[in-house]
Amino acid sequence: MKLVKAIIKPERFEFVKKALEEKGFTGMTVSEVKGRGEQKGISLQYRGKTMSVDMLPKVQIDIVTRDDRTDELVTVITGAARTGKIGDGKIFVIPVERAIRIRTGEVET
Amino acid sequence: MKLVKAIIKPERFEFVKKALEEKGFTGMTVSEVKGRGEQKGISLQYRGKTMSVDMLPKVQIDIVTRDDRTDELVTVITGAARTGKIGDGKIFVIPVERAIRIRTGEVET
Amino acid sequence: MKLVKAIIKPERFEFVKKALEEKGFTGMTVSEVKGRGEQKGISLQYRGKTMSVDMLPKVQIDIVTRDDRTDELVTVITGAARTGKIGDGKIFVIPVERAIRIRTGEVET
Amino acid sequence: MVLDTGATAWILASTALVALMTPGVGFFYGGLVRKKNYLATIALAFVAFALVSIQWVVVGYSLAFGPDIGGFIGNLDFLGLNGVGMDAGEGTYPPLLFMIFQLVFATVTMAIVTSGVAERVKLSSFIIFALIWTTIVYDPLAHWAWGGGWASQFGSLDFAGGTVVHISSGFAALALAIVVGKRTGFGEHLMEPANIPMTLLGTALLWFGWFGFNSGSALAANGIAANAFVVTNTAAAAGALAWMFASWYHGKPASLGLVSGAIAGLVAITPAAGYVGAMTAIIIGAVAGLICYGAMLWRIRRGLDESLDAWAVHGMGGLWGALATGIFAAAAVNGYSGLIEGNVQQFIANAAGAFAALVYSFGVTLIIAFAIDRTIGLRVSEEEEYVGLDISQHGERA
Amino acid sequence: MVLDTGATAWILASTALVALMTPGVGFFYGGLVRKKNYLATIALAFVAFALVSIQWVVVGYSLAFGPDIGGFIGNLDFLGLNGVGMDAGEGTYPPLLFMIFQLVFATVTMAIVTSGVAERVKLSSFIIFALIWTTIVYDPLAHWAWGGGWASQFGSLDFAGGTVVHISSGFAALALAIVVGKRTGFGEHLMEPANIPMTLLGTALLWFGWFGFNSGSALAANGIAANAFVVTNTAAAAGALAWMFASWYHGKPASLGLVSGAIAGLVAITPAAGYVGAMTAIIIGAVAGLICYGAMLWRIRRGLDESLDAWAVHGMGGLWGALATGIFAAAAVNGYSGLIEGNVQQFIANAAGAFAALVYSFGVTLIIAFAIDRTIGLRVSEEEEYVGLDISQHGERA
Amino acid sequence: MVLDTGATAWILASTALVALMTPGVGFFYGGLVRKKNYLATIALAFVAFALVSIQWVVVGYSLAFGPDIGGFIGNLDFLGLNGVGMDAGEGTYPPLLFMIFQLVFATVTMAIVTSGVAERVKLSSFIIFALIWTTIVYDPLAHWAWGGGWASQFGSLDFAGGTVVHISSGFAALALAIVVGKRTGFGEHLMEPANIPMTLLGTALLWFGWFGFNSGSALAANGIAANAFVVTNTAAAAGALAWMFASWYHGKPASLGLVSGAIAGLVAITPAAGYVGAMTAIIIGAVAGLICYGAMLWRIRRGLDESLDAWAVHGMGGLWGALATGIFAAAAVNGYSGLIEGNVQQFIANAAGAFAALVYSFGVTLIIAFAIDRTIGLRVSEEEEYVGLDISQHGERA
Ligand SMILES: Nc1ncnc2c1ncn2[C@@H]1O[C@H](COP(=O)(O)OP(=O)(O)O)[C@@H](O)[C@H]1O
Ligand SMILES: Nc1ncnc2c1ncn2[C@@H]1O[C@H](COP(=O)(O)OP(=O)(O)O)[C@@H](O)[C@H]1O
Ligand SMILES: Nc1ncnc2c1ncn2[C@@H]1O[C@H](COP(=O)(O)OP(=O)(O)O)[C@@H](O)[C@H]1O
Repeated sequence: MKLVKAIIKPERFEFVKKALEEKGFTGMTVSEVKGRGEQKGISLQYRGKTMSVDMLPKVQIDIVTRDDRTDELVTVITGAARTGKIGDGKIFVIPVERAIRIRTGEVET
Repeated sequence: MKLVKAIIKPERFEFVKKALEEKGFTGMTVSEVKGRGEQKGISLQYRGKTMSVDMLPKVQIDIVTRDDRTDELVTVITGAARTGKIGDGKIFVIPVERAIRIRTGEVET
Repeated sequence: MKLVKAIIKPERFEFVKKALEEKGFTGMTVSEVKGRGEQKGISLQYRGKTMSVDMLPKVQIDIVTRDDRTDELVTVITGAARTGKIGDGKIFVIPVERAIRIRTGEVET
Repeated sequence: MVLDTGATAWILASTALVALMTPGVGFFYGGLVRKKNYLATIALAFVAFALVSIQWVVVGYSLAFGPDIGGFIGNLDFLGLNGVGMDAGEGTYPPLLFMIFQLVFATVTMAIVTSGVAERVKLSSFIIFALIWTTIVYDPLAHWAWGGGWASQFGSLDFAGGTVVHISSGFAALALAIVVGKRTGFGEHLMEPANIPMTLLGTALLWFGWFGFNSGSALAANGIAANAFVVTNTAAAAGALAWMFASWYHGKPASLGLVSGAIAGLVAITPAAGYVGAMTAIIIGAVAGLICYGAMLWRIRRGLDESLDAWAVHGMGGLWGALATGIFAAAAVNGYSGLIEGNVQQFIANAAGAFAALVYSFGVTLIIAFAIDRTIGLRVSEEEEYVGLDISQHGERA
Repeated sequence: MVLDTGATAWILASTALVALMTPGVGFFYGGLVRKKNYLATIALAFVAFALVSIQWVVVGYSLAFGPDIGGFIGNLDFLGLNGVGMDAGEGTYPPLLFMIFQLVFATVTMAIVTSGVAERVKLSSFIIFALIWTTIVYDPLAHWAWGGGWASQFGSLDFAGGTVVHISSGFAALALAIVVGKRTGFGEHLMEPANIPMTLLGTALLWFGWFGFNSGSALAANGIAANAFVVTNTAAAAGALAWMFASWYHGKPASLGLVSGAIAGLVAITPAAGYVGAMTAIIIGAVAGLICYGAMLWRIRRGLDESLDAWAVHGMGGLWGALATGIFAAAAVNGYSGLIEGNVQQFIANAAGAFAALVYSFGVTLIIAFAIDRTIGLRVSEEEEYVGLDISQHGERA
Repeated sequence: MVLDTGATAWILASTALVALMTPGVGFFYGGLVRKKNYLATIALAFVAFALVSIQWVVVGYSLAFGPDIGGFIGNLDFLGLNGVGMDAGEGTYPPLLFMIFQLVFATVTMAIVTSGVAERVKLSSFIIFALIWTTIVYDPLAHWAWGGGWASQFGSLDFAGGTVVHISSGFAALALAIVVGKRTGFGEHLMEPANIPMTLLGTALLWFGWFGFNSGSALAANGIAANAFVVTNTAAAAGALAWMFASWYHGKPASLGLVSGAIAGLVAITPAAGYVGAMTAIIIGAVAGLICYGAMLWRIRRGLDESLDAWAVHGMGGLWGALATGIFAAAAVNGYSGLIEGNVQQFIANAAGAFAALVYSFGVTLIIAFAIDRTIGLRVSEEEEYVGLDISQHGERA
């Protein structure tokens, strides 16, 4: 199995979720993160002190899926999250040894 | 080593934590996430527009442990997190190449 | 590629970020987490009930980098995050199969 | 009588102050529930405000302050505010102003009652409950104490609503909590408060509004109003410190304890505010802090899920306040003497008024709650409770 | 005349109450925008407060309340508060107090206008816009209705600012939204509100402050003030319930709907507060809830990005209120009769006043906004909008 | 004299307004500290409120306003409010009301002082410190200026507490910060504010409450009260704009700067509120914004960890206000002339009053803080500081 970790723009999230649903990917875990890619930051100021706050809000979607569906998953996310502008995000594919469903104890590998 | 990533119901967290402590698993990193499994969502409404908010709050526990303790860890979490109802959550086991303790620089593999 | 996941003290974050920038690591994803290591917790009280709240706020930095830069990355983080006191944090190195840039579809492995 | 513009100005301002208390209760409670019920809990206070505001102008005021029927309730002469005038009648301010000043007491009482069904009530059922409760519990109680009913005839003193507002709402919340049952997982799961700073903010609004509540109840801008203001603040401070130190003795002094103690002090001084001085207020407030803290500990030990503690703080604090008024009333302040000055009758009258209100509110609330629960159901489904009331009742997220 | 200390006390207190409404609008709106614009949205209310406060004492008060020039505007006799005295002049309170009471109306109006440019306005441009708008839109409108201008000469009734404050700000927000254009991604992306509890808190402050707004507009501590207080609360409650039930019919009753309905009711009763009784207030408030809810649905269907709904709630609510005043004014309350009591003229006068204000505000705002947009630009760059106004305009994070 | 119900009504309302400022300071500061100290910082304001409320009715009022002993302090005639009456004595309102109006000044002063030990004070030590400080610093200072002490005998003018409240608390905070030392990691780590919207909310409550603070200090509902109200608002607006533009010049105009400027303006106008007009208030407020902004920059450059800036804003703003009163007092407003009208003596008296308060507060605070630090310790342990005061002092999490 693979863990597909996608970091996308928050405003694309509903869109990506819908696209995933259509392809049958319903299970997912989502978190709010901050991120920075290649782009250089913006500087913040707080009571006379400047600090660079280049971290912008992103949404991270974690989906664990079967090896043979990984490519499709990546394609769906890429398609739905893309705006063509800087900050569109990244997808990382990470190996997973097994997945356990807590309710049933069922194991998938 | 393995990274055991468990996504559980927030209200089971204290319970799981206690069970882990008893078995000697003290180190962990916890984050608040939202998640959805197989169950279909609930629909939300905001000033006349409907949107489906099927993502429910979950707690994600990340524990890195030795290969030979992984099975025990999974069993402990499964036991403590289970309510037998939908939404009990998932556990994923991910390979870790090494772990470094920042304070000492010590490396474990 | 590797995912280097560092869990550090929040107050060291700006410092670590600066150190990373200097070495050319700009891309990163950051999240607020809570964590506990070996140290034993502190106990909290809420309206007559006691609960142990040993989880302290940490910052988790996820950086995906090329295999050959992993050691350098670990060294930079270790150096910048260390205060020599308990709670300095941990770094985990996890294998990544590939990384996709959403904007361009470009794949790195 | 001729209108006193100063008195009128102070009652106008006091009415505004008390009006802020209804959402204040919502913020106080909202901060204490779990995140998933944060909005819904605040919303209940607004719903209570809106419902009771309409009920009161249409029928409630008449039931409470209309010409007396058998010492129990007012008649319908003032239906739709018929005959409630803009000119100073027998007082020094417009009766219409007295009406709205009383209205905001009725709304905040309803908001306190929501404590008992927190995190599990069905919005539609609450609406029906609230309309019935305010009509057949609150309105008679207000009549007994202030509208010429039996309690006032009997000489029971309640300056600003210790029985009418606090005993009634506190014991109603308890009855509701018993009927509706515990929240799923109560006692097993940890239930973390959504936002304690919001609770502190709610406290600030309540403390602020309470000056109108108690001092405005003088219905004049004079020394009695000043005295009520002083003892209100003093009792709040004493209650806060008492609860803080008591909880410190048992562990760490939570900020939540501090503000709960302040509310306890405010509740207890409410019936006494026009009859005692500042030094007595220190005693009343401090004892209130200890009693309510103890009541809360007892409730927890008993496993009762009345977890926003309207019962412990408003119910028990109000009870103590009513008795304390009968004990400490000082002739030097306002002409009334209590037990300490040898007036046993005053203590008896106050105890009678308080226990009658307690029994009536608790009993009738049990019946209403039970009836609603058996018919349309007071409680949401297990699933709705699980996803939270914000989503299931309002389709919203905080 | 001799100074009435009671009246003076109530106007002082009312001014404080209304002053709280300007930040109140900021909190209300701040809770509804996206997290990245949370601070900036609140900050706009403070900026509006500060700017208009200075403009008003320097020149605005004179333009609005100085001796009349052609029914359109005041002259500059009161420049820098020259001659605005501390002694009761012709009234029962100091003219200087009337000046500051009016000031806080001007500031809150400006805060409501920010709705139209939410999440996309450039701070520097807003400052310039605000100074121009308050001078050439608000000041004349205040003069028309209250400063001896044509509308008051024509007999148009506006007790506390239905046209001056609400129609003017609501339609100005609409004009601004049209000129500034939609937020990037409006209609495509989900735009989640930053913090609805903050919006509920803003509502509590607004409701509270509105008692000063309407009841203080009696400029006396008397029966008219009491009546205004009563109908204000009643209309708010009716509006809240109407919107709640209407939205329930279509789905779930959001807490946001509840409070929007309350604001709608408050807006609509504003011009009528001194002229109608409580039972009429139920009608005015409930209809306002329905009209404003409908206006909001229509705005959404039309894809108009005036998403904090100043237009739907203040603009349309104010319009309904102005007409309703012409319809329902009851001689028994304050000597004025409306359509229902057979006085067609009153309805015509009110309709004329309202529509003139509507057209003037909408038209002139369009021109100002357009001029600023073509010169220095009203809107931030796409990048600045993307990172949010908190960072790009203020260098801060909530 | 006979009781003036209008004056009494306004002082009652003002007392409520000022009472809201104490938690207001808590919310203001709470928003600015790190998340782990968010609750504890707000709680300190409530603790200050409760402690000083009790101290004041028991002994503080007597020390401040009891019959004079050597120009320095009052005697104990009014211990336990003995003889503080409910009937209008020599004034037009009850002395008991004056007592509670003064009480809320004492509590808010204590809340401001907490700035100096933010995020590192031990709760138990703060309690002891607060009781000592309010007794031997605040009470004498109040006596000097208002209780018949040497400063008032010398002709020093302080309308609403520029020296008593602001200079005293600002310089006390500085002394405390010096004794308690920097927060661990100050200057190295980034310390992010917990919740700036909460700070903006605190500002709204402060601005609102300040109307009672300054205008209520007229102790009457008349033209002086109206004037104080006007200049209060005007100076706040001018201060906000001045700080905003000054910080804009150096970077981005943070909302935090805007509200800090407003507070600076409010502080500076406090002593002058009864003696100057609105146009002068623009100057006083704007200059205050610039001075306090400059003071803050200087403090940062010096590496002083008085990071909630009570010193920069209250201390320096209060100092400027006291001098400005001596400079700008205008006979036309209230019969007093300042430097500009040729009255050098007034300036000298005010400077003397201000510097004496400054030196006394700073010096005595140093001693108290030092004594506590060497005995029971003023500061939490390094570990407790690390986990935060919410957990370590209160056992809670926001
Ligand atoms: N090397 C990396 N490691 C971890 N996360 C990264 C890395 N590079 C980018 N990201 C994440 O992806 C997000 C989008 O990256 P970004 O560079 O903005 O995309 P693009 O390259 O299309 O501009 C960042 O905000 C960050 O969260
Ligand atoms: N394929 C998946 N990838 C990532 N996370 C998942 C996946 N499936 C489920 N989860 C996570 O696990 C949580 C529980 O899943 P759920 O389906 O509700 O459990 P159950 O199958 O017992 O009902 C979800 O809320 C989500 O966070
Ligand atoms: N076994 C583990 N699995 C996952 N996270 C861990 C583990 N051990 C520690 N951590 C994370 O690292 C953080 C720092 O660990 P800690 O033990 O405090 O460091 P140190 O060993 O230097 O005291 C913890 O707060 C937790 O988030």
